[in-house]
Amino acid sequence: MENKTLRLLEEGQGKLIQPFDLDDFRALNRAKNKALVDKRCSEKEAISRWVNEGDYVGIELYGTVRCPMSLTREIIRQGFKSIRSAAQGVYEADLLAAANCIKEMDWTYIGLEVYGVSHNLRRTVESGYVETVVEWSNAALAWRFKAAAMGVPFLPVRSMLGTDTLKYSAAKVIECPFTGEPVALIPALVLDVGVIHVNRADKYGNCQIDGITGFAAEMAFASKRLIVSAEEIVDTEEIRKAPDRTIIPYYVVDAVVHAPFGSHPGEMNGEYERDEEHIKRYFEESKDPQKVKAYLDKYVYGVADHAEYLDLIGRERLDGLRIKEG
Amino acid sequence: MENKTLRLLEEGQGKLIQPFDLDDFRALNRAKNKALVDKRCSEKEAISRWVNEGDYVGIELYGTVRCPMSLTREIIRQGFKSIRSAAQGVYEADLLAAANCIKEMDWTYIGLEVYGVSHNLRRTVESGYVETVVEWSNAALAWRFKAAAMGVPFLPVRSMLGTDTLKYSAAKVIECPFTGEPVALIPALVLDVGVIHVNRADKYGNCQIDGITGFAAEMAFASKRLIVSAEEIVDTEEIRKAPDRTIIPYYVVDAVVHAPFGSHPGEMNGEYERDEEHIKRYFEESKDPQKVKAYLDKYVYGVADHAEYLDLIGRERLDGLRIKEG
Amino acid sequence: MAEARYNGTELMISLASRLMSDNSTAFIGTGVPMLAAALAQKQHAPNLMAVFEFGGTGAVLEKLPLAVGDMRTYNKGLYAAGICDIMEAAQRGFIEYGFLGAAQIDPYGNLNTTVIGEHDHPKVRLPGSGGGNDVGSLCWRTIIIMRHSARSFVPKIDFLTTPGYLDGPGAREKAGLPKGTGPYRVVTNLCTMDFDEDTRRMRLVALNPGVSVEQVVEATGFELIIPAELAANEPPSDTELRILREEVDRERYYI
Amino acid sequence: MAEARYNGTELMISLASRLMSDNSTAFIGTGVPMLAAALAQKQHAPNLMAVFEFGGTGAVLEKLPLAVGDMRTYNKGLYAAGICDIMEAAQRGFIEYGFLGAAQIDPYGNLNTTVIGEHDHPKVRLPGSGGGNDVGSLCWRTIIIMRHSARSFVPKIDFLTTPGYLDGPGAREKAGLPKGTGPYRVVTNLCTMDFDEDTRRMRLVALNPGVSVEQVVEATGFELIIPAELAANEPPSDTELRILREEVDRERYYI
Repeated sequence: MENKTLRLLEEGQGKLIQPFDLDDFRALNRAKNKALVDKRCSEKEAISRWVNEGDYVGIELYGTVRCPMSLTREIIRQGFKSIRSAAQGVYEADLLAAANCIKEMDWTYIGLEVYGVSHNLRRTVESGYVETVVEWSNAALAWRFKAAAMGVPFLPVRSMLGTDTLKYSAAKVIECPFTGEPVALIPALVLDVGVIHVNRADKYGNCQIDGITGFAAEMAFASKRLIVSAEEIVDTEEIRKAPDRTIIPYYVVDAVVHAPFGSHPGEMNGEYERDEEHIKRYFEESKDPQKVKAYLDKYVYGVADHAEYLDLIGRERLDGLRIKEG
Repeated sequence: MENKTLRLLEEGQGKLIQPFDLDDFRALNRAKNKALVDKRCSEKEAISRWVNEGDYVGIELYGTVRCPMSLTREIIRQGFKSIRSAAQGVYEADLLAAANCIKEMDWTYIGLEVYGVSHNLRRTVESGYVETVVEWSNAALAWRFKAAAMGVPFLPVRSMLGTDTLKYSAAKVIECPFTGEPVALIPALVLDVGVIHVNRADKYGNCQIDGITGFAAEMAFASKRLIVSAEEIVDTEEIRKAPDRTIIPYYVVDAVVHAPFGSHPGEMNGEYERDEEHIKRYFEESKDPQKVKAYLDKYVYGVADHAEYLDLIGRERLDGLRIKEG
Repeated sequence: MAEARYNGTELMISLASRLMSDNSTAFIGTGVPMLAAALAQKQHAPNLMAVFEFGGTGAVLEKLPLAVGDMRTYNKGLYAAGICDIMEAAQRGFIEYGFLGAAQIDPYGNLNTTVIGEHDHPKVRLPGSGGGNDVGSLCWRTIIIMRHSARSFVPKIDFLTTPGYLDGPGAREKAGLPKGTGPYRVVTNLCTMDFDEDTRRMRLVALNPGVSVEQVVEATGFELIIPAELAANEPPSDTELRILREEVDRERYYI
Repeated sequence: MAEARYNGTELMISLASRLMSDNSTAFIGTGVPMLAAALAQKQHAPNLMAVFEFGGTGAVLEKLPLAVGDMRTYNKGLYAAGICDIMEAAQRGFIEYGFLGAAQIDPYGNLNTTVIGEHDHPKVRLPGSGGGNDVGSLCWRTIIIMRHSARSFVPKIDFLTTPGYLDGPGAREKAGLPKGTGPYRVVTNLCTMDFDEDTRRMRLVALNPGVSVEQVVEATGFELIIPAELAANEPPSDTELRILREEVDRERYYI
């Protein structure tokens, strides 16, 4: 047809930290084995097999809820130093920053909610250890996962417009071909590795989540490789009884890790409360780099695996966090 | 910034039957009462209060599953003659066509699956009674609802490209500002009225659906006015026990109709099978316009409401369709 | 042609079922594809993941679904979602096989299921794209199942509903369709065909029992590529027929 | 200023809670807004629908949530979805009130929560937009809650994280933001302010108990519109204080 055009009104100057190729992503998804195979393994096996230095890793959670902490601690334990990540978290991002695991970040919010700013994040960014920070809104980042999950190159959105948040992002603004009005386009974010903690999964990776789902489904479908940890491993018959409860289907999952109290010191929907005392102490200590180092030495480097971590925290203490019925 | 542009590669020549204004849609959504008020009413009240002649009406279902048939029959009974609609159905669209209710259609599939083509649709379109037919793929139509549900003017998609389906649609093709490759943009479809049948709802309109959800959530959120019918009305305490089972939240719902066997002669997830004999006979008869008229006279015009319809079908027969446990 | 031991539909179903490999995924529409998938699951592909358009995934196809939204499409399934979830999984490249039928097909495997005649004043209004265009656009390999006749295998179709190879090599990619996708096989009551890599035009691959090249050529309204060597399609085995008739389609809705 | 009967935070919470009408919706972030919403629910707005960023809707705020994804945000709720569902509801115009805070605010209500100094070499790295930009873009009326000081009320902010009225009348619409949205009130420990319709610049509306216009002017780093007539903000009532201290924030996380 004749050469019609649309106006490209603005282009964010932020770096597209994770360039994407939807056809490559399709080829990877095609190659995933669709058979029902047992994918259970330990945190150590999951991280060493599926995560590479320099990967773009996404960790799904909200606040301190449903955090894949046993997997996050394993990432730190294995000594990654140049992970690229989407910072939409709280405690886990603070911990990764404390251990200098992160070099580039798509940033939306990192703070400790009720306890204020993240000292470790401030240090790692203000010191320049983190080389690239690209700004996004919370919704924009979730919608970037959703774009990838839908298999499309971008999604149009009506937030971020007119701000420095957009200017320092990798979003673009075009004239809408239907309304003629400006609309922001945010690029798909296809993760190298997604890390998600769920209430229960079967050995094949069919996952159920209780309560709010955050952006678990979007991130799961946006990941080239997906590691899930679960409070409980259930029989597949349980899954087949209620297929409408499956939030993440097995065929996108690469590894299934059984991690009871895997969200500690965070909380788990309907299962246990967060460990307020532990978190409060950590955030107090995080003001002092020395104390942070001591914390990492004790709770991360000082234990071999999640089981040892739970022993260190103390089974009795953990039982005390369990939500009583009703 | 300098005058950058994107190439607009193709524009479908199909009519945008339902033009949209997202800011008007926002204003309507803002005006909806967010209080918990009892929205229960009869089919007659729901249709006469919320549907106007000429409205763009969407009916959510798949095949003959979870069809809001009691509401569809009421639309016919009230004698609408110029409804505009998205034809993504089977039996209900055939029936609306048989009664000459429809003037313009966004069309994706109308046939009777195992029983072949829809004779009534063929007649109404080939005779020219339906004045406008715009083509879409199934996914494109569902994604158009999703665009409206997301509150954005369009969604990018990778189907429909290179075909007459796109040429006779209202989609456009642009050069992707991120990949440089052609991508189809499909416009949001904001419905005047959405009509959805669910397994259970409370009197405020919080809805639960068992099994697959089709495009219920997308259509619910894409509707300016929303009428839901439910097999069962449950206490709100049931909803609050499992908020993660709520597919449609009360605040988008305008009317709640209690319609047991509301999907008959279609089926209902987990509750009853479809009435194969009734459907088979109808499709046989639908070859003959006279027999169609007789069918409408008997099952639609000849009964005052859904209760009378159920009596006509016969309670015993209906009980026979119930799915036995296990 | 085929002796009375089986009919043309049964033959096409068994041929289609043999094209699906195990541990793969198939996007299943109503009709013959459902029977083919069910047959494959009960034969060589127990781990064939059946994906149904309206949200059902991983169902055990014990009883024949009559509709793509039928309860049987997620009966004991692993994931019951919605149409967008499934279509997006296809868009992300998760679905290997898709099945299509049509009123008309051209040499490049483009399909018409929309109208015979002019779109705005159709001689015959057909069902429309439905999920067909999406399947033909987004699945890796589409398998087209049709009855073979010069009326339906035509040089130019009245309406291009679902993309085959459009007008030849590279055309799909140029249009923006996902790389590496397109029609894989055409299965008819007479033969199996594929598409030549250089021209993307339809090519005869294997003849059904008792069918001659002449019969195929006569029933094809355009020039078909005929290679020097042709394979022979095995007729449905007694086991296949038994499973089809006694397990898959007891009520004989299709066969 | 405020006598010892209550502190500045308690005052701001009660002022904010009074701004929310019943039968409406509020997008609730962590901190003071949660307390304000909880207080409103227990006072004049029992049908205020609290919407939490990560998916909780219609929860009964019995116990104070500490995080926007906290279980308490959907405890006995009506709809527990995901962040996209909630943000899309806001984008569709379903959310009336949004609450925001910031390190810096300018005369047009634009907010900075990203950096002090240059973005690429920040003096201070702040938490970032989080949901702030989305709330400020998509909710109908945003209520900004801040402590009043010339260091934070500045003529020009270092980084425009969240849109207020940008550079004046019509600027939001011109940028493509939804029509009719924008900052509604600014609530501080000294006063309540709104935005003049003609200039979209901040305007004093009501003084807190014992606060003078001079104090406000002194604590504001830009020229504030001072109307001839000013209202007076009522201090927190004993009931409000009791509810806040004994029901809403027993553990005193915030007050």
